[in-house]
This record gives sequence, structure tokens and C-alpha cells, in this order.
Amino acid sequence: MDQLNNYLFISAILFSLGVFGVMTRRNGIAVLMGVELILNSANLNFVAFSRFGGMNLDGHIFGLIVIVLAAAEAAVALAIVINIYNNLNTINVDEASTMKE
Amino acid sequence: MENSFILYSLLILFLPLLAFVIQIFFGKRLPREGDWVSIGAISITLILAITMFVKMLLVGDPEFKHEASIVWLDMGAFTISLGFLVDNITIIMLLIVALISTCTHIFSTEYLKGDIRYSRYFGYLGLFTFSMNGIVLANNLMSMYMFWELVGVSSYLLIGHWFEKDSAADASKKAFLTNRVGDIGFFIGIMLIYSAVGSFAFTDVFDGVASGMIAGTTLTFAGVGLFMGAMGKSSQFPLHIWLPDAMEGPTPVSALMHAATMVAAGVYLTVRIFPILTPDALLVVAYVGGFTALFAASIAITQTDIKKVLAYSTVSQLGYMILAVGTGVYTAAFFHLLTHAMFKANLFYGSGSVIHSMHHALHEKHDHETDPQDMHNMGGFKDKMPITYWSMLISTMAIAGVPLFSGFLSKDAILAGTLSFAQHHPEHLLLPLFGFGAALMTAFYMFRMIFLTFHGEPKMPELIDDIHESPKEMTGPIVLLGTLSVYIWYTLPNNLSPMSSYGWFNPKLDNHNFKGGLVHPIDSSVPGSISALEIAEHAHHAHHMAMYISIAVAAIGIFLSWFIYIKKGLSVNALAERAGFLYRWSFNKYYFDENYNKYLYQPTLRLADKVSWLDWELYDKYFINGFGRLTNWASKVTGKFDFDVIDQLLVDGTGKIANLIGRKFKGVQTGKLQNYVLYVAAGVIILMVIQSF
Amino acid sequence: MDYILSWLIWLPVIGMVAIAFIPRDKEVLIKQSAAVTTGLQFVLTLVLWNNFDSKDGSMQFKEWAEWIPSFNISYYLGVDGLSLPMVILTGMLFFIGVFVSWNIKKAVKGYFALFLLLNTGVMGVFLSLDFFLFYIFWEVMLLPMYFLIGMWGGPQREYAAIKFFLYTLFGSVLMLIGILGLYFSCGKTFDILELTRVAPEALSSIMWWGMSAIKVIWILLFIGFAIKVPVFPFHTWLPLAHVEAPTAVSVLLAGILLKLGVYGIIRVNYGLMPDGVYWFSYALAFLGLINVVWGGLCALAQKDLKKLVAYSSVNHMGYSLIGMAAVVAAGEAHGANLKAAQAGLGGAVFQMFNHGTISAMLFILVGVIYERAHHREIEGFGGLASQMPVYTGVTAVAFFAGLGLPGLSGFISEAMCFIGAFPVYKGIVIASTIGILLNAAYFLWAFQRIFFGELNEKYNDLPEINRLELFTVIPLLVVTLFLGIYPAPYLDIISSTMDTIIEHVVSMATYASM
Amino acid sequence: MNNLQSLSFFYPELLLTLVILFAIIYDLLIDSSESGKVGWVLVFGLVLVAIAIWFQDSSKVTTLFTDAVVLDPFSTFFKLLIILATIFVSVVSLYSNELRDYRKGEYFYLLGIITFGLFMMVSSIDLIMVYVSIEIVSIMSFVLAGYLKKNTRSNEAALKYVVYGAFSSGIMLFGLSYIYGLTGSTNFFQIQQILASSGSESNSAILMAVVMILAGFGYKVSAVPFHFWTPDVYEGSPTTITAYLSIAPKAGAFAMMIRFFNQVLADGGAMSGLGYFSTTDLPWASLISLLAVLTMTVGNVVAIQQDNIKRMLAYSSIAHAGYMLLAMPVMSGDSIYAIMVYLVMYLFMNLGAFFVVITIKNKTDGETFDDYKGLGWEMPIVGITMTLFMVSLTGLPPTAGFIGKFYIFASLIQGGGSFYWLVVIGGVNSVVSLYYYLRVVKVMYFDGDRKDSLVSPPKVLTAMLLATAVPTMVLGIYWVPIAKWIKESLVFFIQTI
Repeated sequence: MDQLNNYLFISAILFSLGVFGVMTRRNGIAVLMGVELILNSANLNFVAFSRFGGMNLDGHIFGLIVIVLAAAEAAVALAIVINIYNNLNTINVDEASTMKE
Repeated sequence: MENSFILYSLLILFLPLLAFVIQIFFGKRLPREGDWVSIGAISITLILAITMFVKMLLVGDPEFKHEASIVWLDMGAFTISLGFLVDNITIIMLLIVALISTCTHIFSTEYLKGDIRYSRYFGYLGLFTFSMNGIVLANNLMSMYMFWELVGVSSYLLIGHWFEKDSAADASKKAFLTNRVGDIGFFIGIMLIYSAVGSFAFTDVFDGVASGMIAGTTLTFAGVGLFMGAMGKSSQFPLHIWLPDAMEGPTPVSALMHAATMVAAGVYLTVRIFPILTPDALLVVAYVGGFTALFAASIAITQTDIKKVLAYSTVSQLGYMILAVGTGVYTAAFFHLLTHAMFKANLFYGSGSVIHSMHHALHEKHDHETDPQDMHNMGGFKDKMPITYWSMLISTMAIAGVPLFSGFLSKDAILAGTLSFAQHHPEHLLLPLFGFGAALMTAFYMFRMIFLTFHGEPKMPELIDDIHESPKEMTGPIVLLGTLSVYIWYTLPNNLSPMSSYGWFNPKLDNHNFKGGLVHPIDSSVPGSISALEIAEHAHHAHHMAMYISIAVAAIGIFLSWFIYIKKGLSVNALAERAGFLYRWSFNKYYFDENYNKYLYQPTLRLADKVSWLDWELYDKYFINGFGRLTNWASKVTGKFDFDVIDQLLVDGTGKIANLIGRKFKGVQTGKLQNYVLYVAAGVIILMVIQSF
Repeated sequence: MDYILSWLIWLPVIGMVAIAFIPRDKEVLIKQSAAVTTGLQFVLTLVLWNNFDSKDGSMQFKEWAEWIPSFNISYYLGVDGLSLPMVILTGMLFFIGVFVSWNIKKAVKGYFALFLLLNTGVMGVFLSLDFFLFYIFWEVMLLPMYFLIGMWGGPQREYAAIKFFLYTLFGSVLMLIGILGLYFSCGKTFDILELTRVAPEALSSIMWWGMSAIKVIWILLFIGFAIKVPVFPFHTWLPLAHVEAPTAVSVLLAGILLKLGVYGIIRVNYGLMPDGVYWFSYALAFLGLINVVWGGLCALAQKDLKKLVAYSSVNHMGYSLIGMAAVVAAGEAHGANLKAAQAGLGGAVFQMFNHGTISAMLFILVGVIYERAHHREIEGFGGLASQMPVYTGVTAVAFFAGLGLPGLSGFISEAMCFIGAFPVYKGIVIASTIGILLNAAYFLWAFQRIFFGELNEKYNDLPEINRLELFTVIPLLVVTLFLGIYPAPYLDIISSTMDTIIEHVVSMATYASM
Repeated sequence: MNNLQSLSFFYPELLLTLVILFAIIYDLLIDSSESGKVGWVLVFGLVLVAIAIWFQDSSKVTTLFTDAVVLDPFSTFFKLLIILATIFVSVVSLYSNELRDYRKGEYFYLLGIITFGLFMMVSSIDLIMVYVSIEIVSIMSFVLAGYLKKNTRSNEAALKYVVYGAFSSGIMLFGLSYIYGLTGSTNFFQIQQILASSGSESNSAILMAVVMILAGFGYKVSAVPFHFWTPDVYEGSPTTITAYLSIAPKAGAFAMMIRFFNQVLADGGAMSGLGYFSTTDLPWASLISLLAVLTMTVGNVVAIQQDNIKRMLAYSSIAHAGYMLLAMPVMSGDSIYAIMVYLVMYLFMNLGAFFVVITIKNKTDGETFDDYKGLGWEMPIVGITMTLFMVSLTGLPPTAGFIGKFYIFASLIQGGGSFYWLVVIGGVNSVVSLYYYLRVVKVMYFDGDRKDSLVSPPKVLTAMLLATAVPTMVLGIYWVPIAKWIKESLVFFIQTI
């Protein structure tokens, strides 16, 4: 059990870092990296639960699928950021705020 | 026989209405603007009324009574019937109305000649006559109330006949509203009675009262409520304020409505409902009446406008009648109503005649400033207008209570009743004092009016040449009514003595019984009340004493008037000065209008403004719209929160703080580290939660 | 005769569709179509009256068709003595309304289409016996009204329109909740007649938040209706809406739409919650009193003639409320005073009709003067009596009708309301008789300021009321006068139904402790 | 049922896949200027798929692909709904000027892929499928939101969407991982079993996990406080996509949420009419009630301030999500039924409203209130239909919107006294919403000059307006067939272990 807790601890830290990154970084790429961190923290959880929780392999499968989806998402997200860069010459998230109340 | 009375009543009721309808729709297009339609209709009613009167005399039955009613409104259990009650009182009253109304119609043809709303004026007269007859004929409170209101409207319309004048418009509104105040009481009284008795008809109500369905305080309140209606219509204190102002109407109207008939409706009502008035209610009636009699007389003393004098005199005389009802001698009140109708209408015609000629005279001189009604502009008209003068003098003597004239008889009956009441109830000594005091003042101010108008030197000599006697359409009614102010018409055929009122009208007390006469008082329905006979006997005993006092009082009044205004034994101005505030109070009608205005009308209007402000500016604007504004505000705040707080402050803010701290420490790393720790801590908390299982 | 009620409701829709196909520049044709449609409808209402059996206090000419079976919703129509006069009034006022709006210039097509849609809504509410249907028609009225005020109204029209809409919608949302509450607690039916049978018992055993369901639902429905009446303190939409609305719409608003509130209370609250009637009756009378006094005082203070008339509606509907409350007099607690109950309820229902004709007349007359002088400031006139004698005469009658003069219908209903309510609510009735005075005060004062005095020189070429306008006023005047003199035809229609309602309220009340 | 066997029940999805593939290939073959034809391909294909679904016998509920997805009437209903929305949007997309300058082939087959994702969403009963389907839909939506490559607002919308979307689905994933950790399974029914049998000591963890999962659902249905992306994305995206986003993913997310709450967190007894019975003793009902109230209130209240109609409709769609959420806590058969009815009604009226926005944008290239001045006179059909949609969105009879609200309110009231306050708040909210909906009407009719010349939109757009307006009207008066169909669809797979 202790080992599971260690993994959970790490994943929680990763999760927190991810949230922090998403919230604070201006750079679009960095924000996306924050997202990746969150996804990976979840992955870590899945794998850890699967390995140490004495459970089936569902967790592993879940992890794999998430990796695939994360890659797809990252691809699309990066494409969007590039497009933003093309149009606005910046990848600063703050500057993309023409729409507000 | 029975049918003919009802039929006549129907005709009498509806003919004037017909005239009204014709006048309103076609009057302008008819020759002579259709005045003949109205006169024709009213003359027929007069003939019918006389026929009924004669028939009544022939029947000679004091118990004579016919009733007919139809169900007017039927909800199953709740019904309202309308109907006629034809008895001696009704017929006499019908005759008064028809007679004065006919006179007024004829008088008006001359008085209002050339008026732009001539036909409409006659129409309104018809409407009035219709409604007045309705009151007279009503056999139940509901229809009486309805006609009561209609009379109010016709009064409103006629007072406001010359509505271009603001004063006339004001007066008409005032009359209607003041009457409505009384009507509220009337209506509450009706509701009190109906909710107890379950019927509006007089007979049912009397029976109900007799059987105790309604008694005690409730009955008193009901009586006082009904009496409030009478107070409004008969212009009793404190609702007297409208009648003097009503003189803004054409003078014939004043004669018809505001002297003889409409204002008498209140008295008529109290006479009708006398059987249900409890002793307490009667006391209220008596005091209101008595006080009004004295109070109004005291105002009349100082008025300079000839019509105002007569108006206050009317108020005072009505007070008399009310006083009589209150003290129990209600047939005396009705008797006074009858005589008063004649002489007061005549006085108004007389004053109308004077004003008419003043008007013409002033017109000749192109003088539009001088007030044609101010007695200070008159004087010495005696020779110029002899018919008017003599007729008015007769009527004045009648009202002053000089023997040989009608007023003497009726006034005497009232005073006797009052006196006897005080004899049996010494604590109410004030009542006869009111009566005699008012009688004194009446004699004084009436002769003052005669002296100022007809005697002495002309105050405006330049006018005197243009003062002429009025045409015969006007003098005719004056002469007629002047004649009717002589006592003999009221004592025939049984009695020729001017000192006793016993005649076709009043019964003679004979061996503890009423004998002769057509108007017998009936016993009150209120259980435990003193019987009519007893009242009559008490009054009879006080009769002589009252007569002597009243003659003396009248004589003193007339003498004083002569002494001051003819003999000039006392300077009027000096008197006024010496009397000081008394004079000013009287002259200014005790500041009633001012005080009502200050403490009643204005506060009400202010209240209305406040309420409206509250409603619109406060309640609606802030409370109701407040919801809208609140939503809007919430919307803005939420919108702001959305963007400013969540997006800018929380999301960007964290970054900003990080940046700021970073810059401060010249190394991004340090700043981030601190935030880092914060978020790690948050993560640890999550972990700890998980560890808890 | 079989589908006469359906015809009444859908005829305007047919007219509306017809108008939709007329090109928008053929204005006269549009107006004529509207006139024909409403005229036909009016005739139909008279036919309905002619065939109506006034001895029968129950629903007549019933029509039933299945609609949404899963919710037990049906297309159910019927008419009784309570709704028939309102139906006739609706037919009459809409017919007259077409002529009142004859001079509309802007977007004639849209105006009359919406006008007819409104007609359907109003008619539908009066004839529905299914609560769901009732609610639909109730709401159908809102949108046309919004447009009619917002598009063809005065300067503040948009504000007035949205305010009217929001206010009424608020009420009807509460009503919807009440309706649903009834549906689920009374055996899943929307049939008003069925609910009338079932609800009094079914509701009395249910408690919500420690309160009887009767109270909760009564309040929900009452607020919905009270806003329409309007009962103080839900009245502030009214002056605004009336003032801003075009004349014909004010006429309809005051003449019919306000009646829906009272109608709803009697039909629904009284029918479904007799216990609630007992519980609420004092409050009802008291609200009536406030309406009378508050409305009267507000009217007295108004400077705008139309606003004065609008507040007079608040004042007049107060009488109806007071009269309505009298229905409890027939109960044992008040000595089974059937007379009072009949007088009160009958008076209230009569007052609905009378206020309908009288206020319609008043608004038309205000419209007439506004058309000519282009303002409605009472102080801004003066002396018009000599310039426009016919107009003055007609207005005088209307004003006198408004102030409850005997001989005109308003008096009878007001008197009946008072007389009926008096045995139960002595204090309230006595206090509210002040309304008699206030009524007279504000009408006469306004009358004086407008018509009396020297003629304002601005207006010495003001044209007299014309034939078309007279044509719109005179019928109302005649009805007012006729019913004032001879109310029997009206009372014949309603009296059996009133008895049914009174009987129902009294006998179904369980006097459950609420 | 194993994978191969499952395929025979999966043919509508396979057909859809074929259609998408065909579209991709077809797009490669044709010229850019003709790329609109791909749209017709999609529409035609979707019609075929719809027919396939319609004739597929879903009455025998069954699980496919080793319990990953189910085939039941409930999912069939949503699939048809989604197809309908997609067809509407596809057709209108062909006539939207916004997209004129772009190659549209991609656009349409991305729509097709979203449809596929949504199919998965409405039928998944496995946490993995849940996540995968959400991601499929999301990723395609990101692309479509940013489809107007040269439009910075569209770019911005896409960026915001992608960050928010990825972030929330990340959080959801984290929550899912805990659920997995707690129960050791990803299958709905097994999870339910284990949760039901475990004691209350793990409640705090479940609560946290479910809140995190709610973040994902909330993001999809745009419930407060996970709604922040909605206004910006709706405003920036091509209007057609906005219209689509406001309907289809929302419907899918609701289907998913209903399944999740009903089968994981409750005992699934709702269908039998017994109402909600929580697997755990955690207060899901209150939590969702709170969410619902917040959602509709914020949506309505903030909508009042908007000057941009698209943005206003975005907030309005938040509010409508709130109304639907309102029925969730009751969790009775009737409440789910009500949500389904509402979705149908909402589909027509909301799509209709967006179609009007598209029509107007085609004409004036603007979407603020000012652009609508006097429009009612100039374009009568547009004016009247827009009025109808606005009235319907407010929920006034006799329109579809009222029926939706009626069902929602009715289910709440039937749920008992504890839900009355929700009804009152819902009612008051619809009064508030009247204000901004009517503002559109006001601007169209009361403001601006009345023009005498008439302008008519393209015929197809008019037809689409009518195609949404007529049901909006008719369903407000007679909705028995729809109600019946929904009632029959209200069967979903319940596995008893």
C-alpha cells in the first residue's frame, strides 16, 4: 500500500503542477504542456491502481488509450496555436482576448 | 281609484323625464328651443298633482295609502323591488314640487332668455323634477337613494349651468361632493338596515324595527347614517357649505332646488324614516338641526349678497325643520317644509327679479364690474318694482313669523314642539334656545334684506332709472307664491284663526285623539318610544307660550332691523367694529370654507399626491422596477465576475502575482517556487483525502 | 349550434389568416376583414346568448375532444352564466375595437392580425374548461398585447410593453406551478369541472412545508390572477400599460383583460378551493378596500387623463373584490345569509361587465380628445364644454357612470357588492364607502378642469366628436344606461350560475384546519 | 457479446464510418469550389444512417464489444436526435457566407466524425468509452471552432476551447482514475455494485471524484461553473458550428450524464418509476440541483447584458442546460422523459434561432442587436420565425419551448414538495429570460425604420427556417406522437449482476 501511496502522491503533484501550469503560463505551448501533465498524472493513477490495487488490466488499457488521445489532442492544439501565431504573431494566451463582456 | 293614483304618479314621474330626453336630443332644433315642451310637460304634472291633491282632500282619510312595486332586480334570494308609496304626505310633496317647478319653468323663460344653453337648461329642470318626484314617490330606501343621487346630479348640472365661470364650476362640484359625503352615511345606513331586516321597503323596515330585528345602537347608527344623507341634501352643519355656493346657479334654480324642493328632500327623508329613529338618533338630529338653524342665521346677518342671505336663511330654516323632527313633532317639520317652500321660493324669485333688473341696468351702463347681487349696490327699489317688493315683503313676514302669514303657523308648531321637548327633558334646554335665537335673527336679517334692497336711498343712483319691474312671466309666479304665503291657505276649510294651525293639513287635538287634518303623526316603530299622541299633546300644551315668545322675538328682530337700517339709530359700521371678531367670523361664514380647504381638501389632495408618488415614483420605480434593476445589476456583476474575477483575477492574476514576485526577486524561479509550493500543498491535500481510506 | 364555442374561438384566427394573405397596402380591406370577423363573432355571441338556458346553472354547449391523452389534456369548452356575459362583452368590445382603431396608420396589417389573435386568446380563456387549454389561451394573449402596446403605443411604449409582459408572465408562471400542483395532487386531470369536484377534498389532506396545499395553490393561482385584476400591490403595470397603449388596446385591456383576473379567481380559486375562499376571504375584502382607496387617491392625483382612467380601473376592480369576498356569507359561520352572498358575488360579476363597458367608454373618449389635442394633460384643457357639447355630454354620462350614478349600470353592481359584503365585513365595507366619495371627486374634478371654465383659446377650433367615434361609444352608452335601468337581463343570465357557485363553495368547504 | 458478434448490431455506426470515409475520399477528388458537395454526401449518408437506425430493432437491449457500449432505445433516440441536428446544420452550412471562402470538405466530414463520437457518447457504459467518446467529440469540435482560419476570433475561440476542453477532460480523467482506483473496474454496472456494497468511509473520495467527473460533464453541457468557455467559443466559432455545439454535444452529454448518474450513482430503478435511490448516501440530488439553479440563473442573468446576439444565445444555451439539469435530481422516469422532451423541443427552437442569426449575418455581416433593427419589416418570414423562436425559448405557449418546460416542471412537481423551490426558481428564471429574448423582438420590430422593400433570404435557408419553425409551433400544440416515441425510447440497458 505504501508504494501505491507514493505513486498517488507523485500523481497528485503532477496534477497540481499541471493545473498550475494551465492557470499561470502565458505561452500557449506551456499551457498545453500543463494539460499534458494533468493527463499524465491521471495515467499514472490508472497504472498505479492497476498494478498495486490488485486489479485487472483495465487501468493499463486506459492509460494507453489516454496517451493516444493526448497525442491527438496535442496535435490539434498545436495546430491551433500555430494558426494563432500566423494570425497574431504571438502565442501568448493573454493576447487572444478580443471577446469579452 | 287606487289605480288612478298610481297612474297619475307614474305620469308625474315620467313626464318630466320625457321632457328632459326631448330637450337633450332635439331641444336646440325646436322652435323657442323647446321650452314649451318642458313647460307643457310640467304643467301636466301640475294638473295631475292638483287632481291628486283634490282627490286626496275628497277622500279625507289620514290613513290613506297606496303602494305598488315591481321586482327590479332578482338574484333568487336577493331581490330589490322598486315601487311607489302614495299617501297624503307624498301627494302634498308632489304638489309642492309640481307647483314650484312649474313656476320656475315659467319664471325661467324670461330670466334665462337668450342663454346659450337655454334648451339644455330646461332639460335639466325636467331631469331634476323627475328625480325629485322619484324621491317623493319612493316606497323603499334603495330607490330613494337612487333618486337621491340623481337629484344630486341635476343639481350639479344646474349649478354648473354657467360653467364658464370658475366659481360656478367649483360650486357644482362642491355641491355634489358634499352631498356624497352625506350619501356615504345614507348608504351605510341602508346597508345596516338591509343586513338586519332583509328588505328596503319602508313598511318592512318599520315592521322589522317594531319586531326588534334591528335595535339598540345598531338602529341608532342606522338612523344617524340615514340622517347623514339628509344632512348632505338639506345642508346641515357641518355639510352646509355647499348650499351658499350653489347660488352660483341661475336664480330660478335656487328657488326651485336650493330653497323649496331638493334641499327639503333631506327633511322629507327624515320625516319618512322618523318611525325608526331611536331617541338617541333623534337627539343627534335635533342638535344638528337646532345648531344649524342658529348658526346659519348668524351668518346670514352679515352677508351682503342678496342670494347669500337667502341661502343661509334656507340653511337655517332647514335646520328648523330638522330640529322639529328631532324633537318629535315631525309633522310640524313637514308643515314648515310646505310653507317654507312657498315663501322661500318666492323670496328667491323676488331676488331673481331684483338681480335681473340690476343686471339689465348695469348692462345699460356697460358696467361689468359691479356685482348685481350685492345689496350695497341696491336700495330704494320699492317704487320701481312694486310687485316684487310687496310679494317679497309678504314672504319676509311669513319667514319672520309674523302672524297672519303661513310661516307663523309652521314655525310656531316647531317652536312649540321644541319647547315642550325641553319641558320634558330639561337637560335639552339648548334646543328651544337655538330655535328662538334663530327666529330672532331670522326676523332681523330678513328685514335687513328688505330694507337694504327696497328702502332708503339708492346706493347707486345712476342705476335707479334703469331699474324696472320684471315682465309678467316673472312677476306671475312671484305674485302667486306671495299669495300662498298667507296663512289662510293652510288652515282652510276648518279654521280661520291665524293663531291656530288646525286645518286641512294639521289635525286638531280633541279628547286625546287626532281629529280632522290629513297629516297625522304616526307612532315611532322603535319599541318603548313615546307615542305620537303624547308628543302632540305635550306640544299642544306648550303652544301658547311658544306663540307668545315667538311673536315677541319676531317683533324684536324686526324692530332692531328697522332701528338700524331705516332709523339709522345705530351705525352698522360701528356695530361691526364693536362686535369685532364676531362680525368677522359671521361675515366670513366662520371660515368654514377656508378651514375645510386647509384641513380637509388640501390634505386629501396632498395625500393623493403622496399616495400617487408612493405608488409610481417609489413603489413602482424602486420596488417593482427594482427587481429588474437587481437582475440587471446581478447580470452586470456576474458578467464582470465571469470576466474580471474568474478570468482576469484568478486566472491571469495568479500569473500576474507570479510575475510581480518574480520581478521583485529578479529571478523567475523563486517566485514560481512559492506558487509551486502552494499548488503542491493543494495536491497533497487531495492525497491526504485519498489516504483516509 | 354544436360547435358554436369553437367557432367563437377560431373565427378570429380565420380572420387573421385571411388578413395575412391580403397585401399590406390594401389597408381598407384589412380593416373591413377585421370588422367582418369580429362582427360575425359578436353576432355569434348573441346567438349563443339567445340559445343559452339561463335556468341552468351548469356548463352548457360543452365540447370535448381528446388532445394529449398522456397528460389527460383535452380540448374542452363550455359556457355558463359566469362566462357568457364575458363572452358577449368580448364580442362587443372587439367589434367596437376595430372601429376605434380605424385610424391606425402604422402597419395596419400587423395590427389587425395581432388584434384578432388577441381576440382568440381572450375568448379561449373564457370558454376553456381544461386547465391546460386555459393556460395556453391565457399566455397567447401576452404576445399580441406586447406588440400592440409596444408598436402602436405612446412614447414610453416599449417600456410599458415589456413591463406588462414581465409582470404578467411572472404571474402566469406561478399559475402554471399551481396548475401542475393541482394536477398531481388531484388525480392527474386538467379538467376544471372534474377538478372542481375532486380538488376540495383531495387538497385538504396534503401538506407542503407545514402549510396546507390549499393555501399554497390558492396563493400561487391568486397571484397569477391578481396581477391581471390588478390587485394592489400587483397593479403598477396597469397605469403604464393603459397610458401607453393605443386607444383600442386600452379599451380591451381595461374592458376585458382585467376581467380575466376576476373571472379566474371565481372560476378556479372559488371552484377548486372552497376552503381557501374561507381562509382568504378577509384578505380578499381587505385587498379590495386597498384597491378602492389607493386607486381612488392615485386617480385623484393624476394629471394625465388616461392615467386617471387607468387608476379608476384599480379603484373599480376593488369593488369587485369586495363583492366577491361576500360569498362566504352563505356559509353557516355567517348565518347562511344567502342574500348577501348572492348580492356580493352577483355584484362582483356584474361589476366586471359594467366596468368593462364603462372603462371602455372612458378610454375611447380619452382617445377622442387625444386624437384632437395631441395631449392628455387634464390641466391643459378647459372650457371644452362650449366647444364640443356632444362630446361633453357623452363624456359626462361616461364619467357619471364611472362614479356610480344610479340609473347607470355601475351603480347597481357597486351597491350590490357593498350590500353583499356588508354583513360579513362591516368595517371594511364602511371604510371602502369612502371610495364613493373619491370616485366622485376624481371624476368631477377632472371633468371640471377639462370641460368647465373659460375655453382655452388654443382649442377654439377643436372639432366635435365625429360619427365613427360616436358609433363606438354610443352602443356602450346604451348598454350602460339600459342595464342601469333594467339589470334583469344580465342578472337572469348569471343568477343560476351564481347560485351554483355559492352552493359549491359553501357545501364543499370542509373547514379543514389549514 | 464479443467483438465480432457485436458488429452485426453496429451497422449504423459502420455505415456512418463508410460515409465519412467516402466523404474524405470524395473531397480529395473534387475541386475546392465544389467542396460543398461533400456536404450533400454527408447529408445523404446521414439520412441513410438514420434509416438504418430507425429500422434497427433496439427493443432487445444488448451490450456490445464486451460491455463497452449498449444498444437500447434510449441511445437510438439520441442518435436520431443527433442526426437530425447534424443534417440541419450541414444543410445550413452550405449556405452560410462565413464558410464561403474555405474548402468545406473537411468541415463536413469532421461533422460526420463528431456524429460518430456522439453515437459513442450516448451508448457508452464504460469509463474508457466515456472518455474516448468525449475526446473524439471535443477534438473535432476544436478544429471546427477554429475552422475560419483567417478569422482571429475563430482562432481565439479554438484556442480557448482547446485549453478549456483539454483541461476539463483532464480533470475528469483524473476523477475517473479515482473511481477506477476505488472500484477496480471501468464498467458502469460493476462500479455500481461495488459502490453500493462499500460503506460510507470512502464517501469523501467518491465525492471528490464525482465532482471532478462533473467538471467534464459540466464542460460538455456548459453548466456553471464549467461554462466559461461557452460564450467566447460560441461567439468566435462559425455560427453553424455554434448552432451545432449548442445542440448535439449537449444532447450527447446529457445522455451520458443520465446514464452515469442513473447507473453508477443510483440503483437504476428510475425506469421502473420508483425514482431516485442513491447508491451511496451522498447528496447527488442537492448537488445537481445547486448546479442547475446556478446554471440557469447565471445564464439568464448574464444574457441580459449581451449586445451580441450570438453571445446572448450562448448564455441562453447555458440557461437551457440549467433547465434540463433541473430535472436531473428527481431521477425518476418522468424526469428523464422530461429532459428528452425538452431536448427535442430545444433542438428545433435553438437551431432555428441560430439559423436566423446565420441568415442575418449573411445579409448584414453582423450579429449585434443593431444589425437586427427594423428587420421584422424588411424580412417578414425571418422576423416572424425569430419571434416564434424567441417566444419558444422563453417558454410561452403555444410553442414547443413551453411544452419542454411544462414537462420539466411537471416532473419536478411530481417529484414532490422538496423540488417545488426548483420550479419556482425555474419559473422566475423564465420570466427573466423573457427580457432578453424579447429584446430581439423589440429590436426587430420597434427599432429602426420600417422599410417597405422586402428582402428574402435564399430559398433553402427559408426552408430551413420553416423546417425548424413549423415544428416549434406544431409541437407546442400537438406533440402526442413525439411524446409517445420518447416514452417508448425511455428504456435503457440495465445490467443486473
